[in-house]
Amino acid sequence: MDVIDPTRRKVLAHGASLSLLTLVAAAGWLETSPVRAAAWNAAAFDAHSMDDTVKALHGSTPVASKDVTFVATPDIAENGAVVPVTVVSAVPKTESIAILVEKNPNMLAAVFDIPAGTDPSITTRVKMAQTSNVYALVKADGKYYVASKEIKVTLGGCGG
Amino acid sequence: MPDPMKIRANQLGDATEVKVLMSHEMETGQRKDAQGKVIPAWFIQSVDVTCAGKTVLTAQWGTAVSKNPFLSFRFKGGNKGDKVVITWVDNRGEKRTDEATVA
Amino acid sequence: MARFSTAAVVAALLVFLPGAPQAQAQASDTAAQIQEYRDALADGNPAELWDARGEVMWKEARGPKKVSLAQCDLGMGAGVVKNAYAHLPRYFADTGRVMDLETRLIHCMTTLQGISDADAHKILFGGPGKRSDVEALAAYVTSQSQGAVMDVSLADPHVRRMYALGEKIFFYRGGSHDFACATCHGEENKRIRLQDLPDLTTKSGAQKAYTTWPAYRVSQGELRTMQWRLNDCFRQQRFPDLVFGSPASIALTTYLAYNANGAVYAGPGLKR
Amino acid sequence: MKYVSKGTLAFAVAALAIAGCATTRDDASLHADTVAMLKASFKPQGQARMDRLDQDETQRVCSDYFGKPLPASVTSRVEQSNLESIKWPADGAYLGDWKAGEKIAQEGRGKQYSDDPKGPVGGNCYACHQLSPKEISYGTIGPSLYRFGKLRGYTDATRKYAYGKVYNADAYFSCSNMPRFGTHGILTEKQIKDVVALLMDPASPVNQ
Repeated sequence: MDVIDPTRRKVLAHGASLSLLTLVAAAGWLETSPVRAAAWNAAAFDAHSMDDTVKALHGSTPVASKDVTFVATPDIAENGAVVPVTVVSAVPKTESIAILVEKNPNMLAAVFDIPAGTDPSITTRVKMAQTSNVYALVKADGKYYVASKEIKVTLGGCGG
Repeated sequence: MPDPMKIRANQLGDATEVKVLMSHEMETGQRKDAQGKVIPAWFIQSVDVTCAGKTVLTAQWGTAVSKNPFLSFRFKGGNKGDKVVITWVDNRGEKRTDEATVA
Repeated sequence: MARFSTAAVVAALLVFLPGAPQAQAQASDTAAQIQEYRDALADGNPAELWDARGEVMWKEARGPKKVSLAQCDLGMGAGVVKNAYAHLPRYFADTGRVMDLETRLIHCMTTLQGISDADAHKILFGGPGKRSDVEALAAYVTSQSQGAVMDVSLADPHVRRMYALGEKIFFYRGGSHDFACATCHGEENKRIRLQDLPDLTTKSGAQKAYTTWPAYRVSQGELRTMQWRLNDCFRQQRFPDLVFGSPASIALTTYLAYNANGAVYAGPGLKR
Repeated sequence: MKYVSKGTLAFAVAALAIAGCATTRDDASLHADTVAMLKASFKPQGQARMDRLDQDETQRVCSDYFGKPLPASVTSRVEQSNLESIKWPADGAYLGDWKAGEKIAQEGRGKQYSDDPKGPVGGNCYACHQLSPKEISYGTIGPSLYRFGKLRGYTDATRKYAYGKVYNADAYFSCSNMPRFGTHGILTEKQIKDVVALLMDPASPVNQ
């Protein structure tokens, strides 16, 4: 993915894949998934706002928390195609950690369910279409907590 | 057949650290090819990690996880010699399972 | 922020948010932040996926002749992969040519495995849905030189001549933009946009650059070899298309590899 | 690959003939062999045809002296011939629209074989220069141009200099790293005026 291509940016803004995902979901392949985890939450991944995402996750409005932090997550991404993110939750009884990118066509990037015994700390890499706030949404003991960090996506390369 | 994952599982004190690289396009469904046709979304949707048969992490992913995904986390209760088994399933229903021994 | 409907949450977040973004980040801050980004990616280089695939391909019986590359001579004897990359390019008497890793790999695929020249050249640079065998094999072979000291010899007159030609090409200005390799890679501490440019005319610059290729290119999601690096530099130089394995590509690689002598090979690397 | 091996064979022969001779970058036979090697090593692609490898006098001289001090006679010859190639605007006006200039400064596409020949062509100024302080992703191959007009004064002479410099940098500084945007037809007269406005308009973000 070449995030600096302006034509692509336009495409991203339209969020054209929604209908496709919906169609695929309707085709019923979700049920055939052999993974034990809950079926893929199409509504949450299609959501365009934090409110809609939380609603689709059957959650409540999150409160800002200093116990949710970004570690080893840079302020600037040299390339938006790969942005390293580490989220650490110090909220007791953390059950899940989600990563959302505000200005992506669909906000939700990933949700991790944290069973007892697993550290509430996740490192992964996400795509960012442009400079944006990144949110870490934590579910702990049934409640939702959120933290945010702005990550700048820079233009690079010599050929445009 | 998708390519194998590259899994590392190391015992660090009482915690087991898992690092995994997966080979996947993670196509967003928002890009167009040279002819202007939308390239359909193709991405890993679920990831499931067990150690010695016990689930230590599950995840649901969207198209915004980077191509050739990387994931790292730690859990307690693992021991050297345990098998860490990771399975991913993508939106085409393709899946891949690989394992590594905790070292 | 406007996406939160609950005013209280917005207020709470505003209090919590670490200050408004600086309109004008200091240049040194920017460099430090970019370094932070690169450090965060250093752990878990997807190049390992190519390395793993390449190792299987090296050992697997393939091609019309159904043989592995176990007899492929990368210059250190049949089948010797360990540290081979640290001594390439070199002169090969069996072909009468100076060859780099990629051209030698294709030579082995065609001569040992019976793969046609056309097939071996079909996918030189991988992309979505098309994987390059050469890139995977190069990832494997180069990973087997990790820790080796770069030691390219100019003792052979063919290699020496290639070095001289490579140097000349490095400084050759042309095209619609008057660019030579040296335009961007002939001075220390320069950058394009935010990307640091190695000064390839100095020992330290050449060492740092050469020992980190092949590399996983984050911007492409692909592993790329030196042949690709040169090809894409010339594209951006506004030159025509550098032919894979062409004499100029070998000459330039010889120039860069020799200049990197003495450095510890550390690839495959990870780049923007 | 027949194409490659044919070329390489010729070079193997050349190498044998010259083996042992000291070679410098100025060596005449080395130059001839370099040109031949380049022609055997590239293929035309998209808008980048093989004539891109043909050097004009300035490119030839500047390649030979890359990284070395230029003799005064060469400097004046290069600068004189390049100054003569500048086509000044017929209307005598140098200032266009700085907003369009900013777009041109950001645009990196143009003239690459991978670029659409009908697509946008930019100056890609930010690749090498700091301009507007709002853009933090700028290169350092060229000097910072932040406050270009403010520092030099908004005079007609400076506007003319800026136009000429973008049109043909070698006219003012022989063997500059900067592309000769006007002489090579990379940017149009209007585009160059827009870039001059980015540098010289008091309202441009560059001068804030």
